[in-house]
Amino acid sequence: MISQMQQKSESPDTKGKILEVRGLTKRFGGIIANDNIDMDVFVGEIVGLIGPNGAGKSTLFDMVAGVKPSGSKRFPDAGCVRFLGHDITQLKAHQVCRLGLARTFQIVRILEKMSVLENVTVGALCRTSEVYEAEKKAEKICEFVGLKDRQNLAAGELTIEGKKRLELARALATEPKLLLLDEVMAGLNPSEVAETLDLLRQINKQGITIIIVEHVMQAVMAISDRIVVLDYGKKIADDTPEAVVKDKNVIDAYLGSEDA
Amino acid sequence: MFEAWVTVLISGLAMGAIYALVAGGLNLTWGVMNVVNMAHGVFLMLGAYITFMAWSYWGINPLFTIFLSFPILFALGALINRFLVRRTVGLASMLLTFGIFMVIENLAVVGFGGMYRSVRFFTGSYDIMGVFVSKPRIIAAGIAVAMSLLTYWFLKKTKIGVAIRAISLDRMMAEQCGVNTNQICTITFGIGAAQPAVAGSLMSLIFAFNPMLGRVFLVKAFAIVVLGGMGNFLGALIGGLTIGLVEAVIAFSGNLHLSEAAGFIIIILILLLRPSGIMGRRQ
Amino acid sequence: MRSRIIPIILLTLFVLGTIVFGASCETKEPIVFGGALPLTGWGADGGEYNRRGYMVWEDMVNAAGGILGRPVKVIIYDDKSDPTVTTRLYEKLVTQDKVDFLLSPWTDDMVMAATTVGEKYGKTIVAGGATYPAIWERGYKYVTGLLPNSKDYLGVGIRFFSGLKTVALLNLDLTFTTGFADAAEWNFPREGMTLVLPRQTYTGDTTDLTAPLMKIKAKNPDFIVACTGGAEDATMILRQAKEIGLNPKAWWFTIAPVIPEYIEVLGEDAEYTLGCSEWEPELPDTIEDFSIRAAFNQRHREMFGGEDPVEDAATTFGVGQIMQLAIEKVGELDDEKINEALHELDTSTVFGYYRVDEAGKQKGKVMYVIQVQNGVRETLWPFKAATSVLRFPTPPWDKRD
Amino acid sequence: MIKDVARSLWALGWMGGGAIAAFVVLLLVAPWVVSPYVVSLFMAMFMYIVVCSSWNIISGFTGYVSFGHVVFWGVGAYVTAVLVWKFNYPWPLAVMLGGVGSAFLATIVSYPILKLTGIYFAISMLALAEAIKILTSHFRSVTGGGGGIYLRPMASLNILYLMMGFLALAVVLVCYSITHTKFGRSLLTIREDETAAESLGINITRRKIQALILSGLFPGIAGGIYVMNVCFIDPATAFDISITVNIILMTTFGGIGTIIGPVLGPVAFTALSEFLWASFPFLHRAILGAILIAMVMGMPNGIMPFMVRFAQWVGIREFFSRRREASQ
Repeated sequence: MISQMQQKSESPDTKGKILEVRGLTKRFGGIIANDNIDMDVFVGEIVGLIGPNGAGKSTLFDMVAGVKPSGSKRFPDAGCVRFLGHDITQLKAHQVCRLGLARTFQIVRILEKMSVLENVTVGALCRTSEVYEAEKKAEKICEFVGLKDRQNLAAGELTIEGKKRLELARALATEPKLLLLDEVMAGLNPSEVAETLDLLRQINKQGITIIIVEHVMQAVMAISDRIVVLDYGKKIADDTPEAVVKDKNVIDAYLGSEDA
Repeated sequence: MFEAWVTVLISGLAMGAIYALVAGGLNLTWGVMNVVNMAHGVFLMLGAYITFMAWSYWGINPLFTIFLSFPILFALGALINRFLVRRTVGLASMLLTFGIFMVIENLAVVGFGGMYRSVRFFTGSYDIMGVFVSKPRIIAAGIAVAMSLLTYWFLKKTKIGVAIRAISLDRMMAEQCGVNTNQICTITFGIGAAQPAVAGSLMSLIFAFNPMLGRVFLVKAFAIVVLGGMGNFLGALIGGLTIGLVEAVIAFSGNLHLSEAAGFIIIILILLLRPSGIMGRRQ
Repeated sequence: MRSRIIPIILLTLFVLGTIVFGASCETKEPIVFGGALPLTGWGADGGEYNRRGYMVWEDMVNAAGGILGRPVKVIIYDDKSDPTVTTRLYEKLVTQDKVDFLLSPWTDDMVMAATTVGEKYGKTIVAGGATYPAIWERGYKYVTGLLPNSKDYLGVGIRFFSGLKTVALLNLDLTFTTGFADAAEWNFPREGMTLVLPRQTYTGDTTDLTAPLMKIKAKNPDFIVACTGGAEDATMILRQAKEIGLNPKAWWFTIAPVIPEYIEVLGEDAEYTLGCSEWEPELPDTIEDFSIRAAFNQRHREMFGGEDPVEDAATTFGVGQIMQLAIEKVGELDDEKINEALHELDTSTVFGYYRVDEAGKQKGKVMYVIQVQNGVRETLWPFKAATSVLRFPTPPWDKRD
Repeated sequence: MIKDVARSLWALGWMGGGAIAAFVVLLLVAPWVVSPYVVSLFMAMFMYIVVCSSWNIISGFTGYVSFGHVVFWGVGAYVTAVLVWKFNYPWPLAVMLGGVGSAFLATIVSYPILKLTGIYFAISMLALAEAIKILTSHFRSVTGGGGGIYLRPMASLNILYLMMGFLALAVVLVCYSITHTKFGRSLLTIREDETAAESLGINITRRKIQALILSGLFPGIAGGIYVMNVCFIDPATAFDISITVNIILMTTFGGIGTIIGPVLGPVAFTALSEFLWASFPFLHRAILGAILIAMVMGMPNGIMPFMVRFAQWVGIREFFSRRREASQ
């Protein structure tokens, strides 16, 4: 099913660079949430984005995905974001989504009163205007992420694991080229984490690039090709997992707050 | 000309103070309890009739009748909350209060008759160097402002007041902190009914009224609550005064139609510019 | 679940009830007259007085042996003060109840609605309680009027003060009061009066008239005509005028001064105010031919706990009388002929003279100029019927005792 | 999208199709069977079905509760009345243009006003309706001012009744089919969570504007038909806040956010109030109020839950539920 999706989408950027963040800055009043961040993501990668609480990870996600960060009316104060060669800095979330960038939310934003299948259908409607077709596709995706047996439940009735999975399914349904995952493993037990990692690897294998914010450190280390570390809104490291754990800045930043 | 302007402005402010009192009660039921109270107008009307009857049958000074209308309507409001409103939420509570409105207004028409009444007690004005200040309106406005400030003080400084504000911010949290939300909501609804009743008592001095009295003020009261910021009591006072003033200025420099339309247009504009009201918390 | 079945059943019953509701009253013998009045809603007071007029008429006609030897039956429905309901009820009266004749509803909007139905079915209506000229300017064939239209209604008062030069006009923006204000503006130049500033229109929701009254005060007119809808807005105008010391030589109000509670609500502030009345219970017979007025007054008192009839009761009694006279003149229940007769009649009723032009507009009715003096409405004009003389000019508020 | 509409209509099946056919037959037959009084009562009922269903598009499906929906009805009525009165337009055209007028109003106010959410949107609509009422009263040369506009009767009751009946049917079918299209799904998503909706590629601003325009269009036509029937309109009637209150009451009573709720609500309410009014002339409002209180206390979610169960029992599920079950 995923391969079908890939056939429709255009071939990735020849340079292999899918996302390019340059000098991105965002202030809330006096607080600088993101300070002059540069970041590149290449096609097919899984990039982990980590940092202590309040490091600015979710704000970065919001701005990349075109969601106005909560408490703010404007997009970034400075800097730019390029996705597949398009400047998407000032684009809104729905436009970014149509370009092929999907995300999940730290605090799940599922449509509680709708059924699981309907939730996924809404995502699928991003690429078609036929509800019937979208439903067919949603069913396949539900099967792929393992929600098939629960697809007619009201989404609000799902467990936290189910909800996280649903968000992932819904994001997949929009046929993304880049997937931003905000703590999809928080609150899951080790076996559920393992299942999710497996799922992410499968998704990645279909050619979808993934950026993942996560507190479950072992999981990030296990899955990421590369890790970017933020602290107080600044990028302090950008390297392979092995190198990052040895980085002095990173150890300082996490000292005492390491929770994994 | 100067005197004329001052006369008009004072009159507008006086009307604004009365709007504010009506809106203040709504702010409690709506801003705190999240009940869109369609019965608000009938509480006001009942207050007016209590004053009228106390004055015409027993000759009680109408200003003292607020000590009658406040407790009576407080009790009625508390009972309505205890037995009816408390059990509903959201749009259902709006339907419910509309039912209450229909019952009370209809019974009032049957009981009091549809004819106009008025309390003839203070008429005329104080003439201060060519500025005319209406006696009934300024006295009513004074009491209205005092009442609004008293409520403000009550909410800021007393234990019950703090509990009420806590509920308006986060009901669950208040419950967690040991607030008996049911009891406090009953008190809130009681005050929310007693405040417009006092306003009604004051209006009986100003207007000729019949059982439909409350309808005129309901729309404006809703608008003022939003204008001042839901759950913000000083905001309702300022919102009321602002609307009263704006209406007076435009009525004098333009005409009455434009002034009433302007009141509503300003509400829309302020909401667009400051979506949580002039004094509201930023979202 | 079981307990929830009951509401469903109830709802179904209500739906069926509505459909079944429609069983008409079956009486062949009497001549049936039907109409709708606002018995609830904002017009409830006027509607009730109107109903009394019809009731007394029915009672008295039947006591006197009916019309053409047949008794009379009056059906009155409640239109809830809503013209849409009026339309529906008149449709019902004509097609379902199959009444022989229609009676007039109360006030202009309802008359508009009812006469539209009447026109459609060729059922004539003598409009009581309506003055809006548009009612007769629509080219309808089956409507005549009992009251003078608003141009005459206002004209009486304005002609009475013909000598005054400057005038200000206040206007409540309802249908009939707007009609009054238009009529006032039409009349002013004909009597040599000039408006000192454009008419000041206020709405039913207006709570503060300081601004327009201050504007009027700055122009200091001799005469103020206030096209008010009732005691409520007249009270506000007079009280606020007193507060700011607005002192014209004369105050003229529409409607308000004849409303029973007007004097009660305003007390001494109502003194000197003028208005016009369509009818007064105690008037010498010299002015109009009130042959059965005394009987009407007495029967009304008997039937309604000793209360004196008011203008609105006399209106509907008059409507009944006119219908009766027309039917008796024709001698049969033929709608066309009776409609013709209604256009030709030149007669008088309890309410006053009745004579209409081709359009059906009333032109025979005499209006009375009244003034509140010592807490009582006194008639000033026509002079033959006068009970008192004009108190003029109105003293300034601070010079009254 | 067209395919979806067709498919959804097909999905009504023989039962739904039969219901529609039965409705059309009853609609056509009624004037010969019942009295004009009942016909005009039905007409009032259809009018409320139209306005309630339209209100439901923006307030029930999209979650933007409007406290001023009467404004669209009133503007439609006024546009029709003015076109017929001043410009002698043929009345059917004027009625249609009434709908265009109200949709135009919805278009111009939509962008700013839909930036507000929740109660702020509700109050802005309320203020809009009041402001337009006063302005209508003020600009006398165009609108006839407070005196209103009177027209000659041009169309017969039965014609107008049929128009209103078919309009009601059309609106209900439109509401039904949009819930089966991408557009309808987008609205439901917006109601649940705007941020999520946007992140799923839904242009929320555009969708909300479209919803408001659609929601403003039909009441305008209904207002036009109304004014042709009563032949009189003034600002106090055209922008009467109690119409908005009735819309909210009836729809909530029937079940907000459903297809059949805004149909059941007006029917039940009209029938109930008519019955009470005939039986208790002076206390009918109090009794209606008491019944309302009793119903809210007994069934806080409106009559919908019962109707849904009833429907499940009968076996027609599709029309009652806003959540479409997997139909295959």
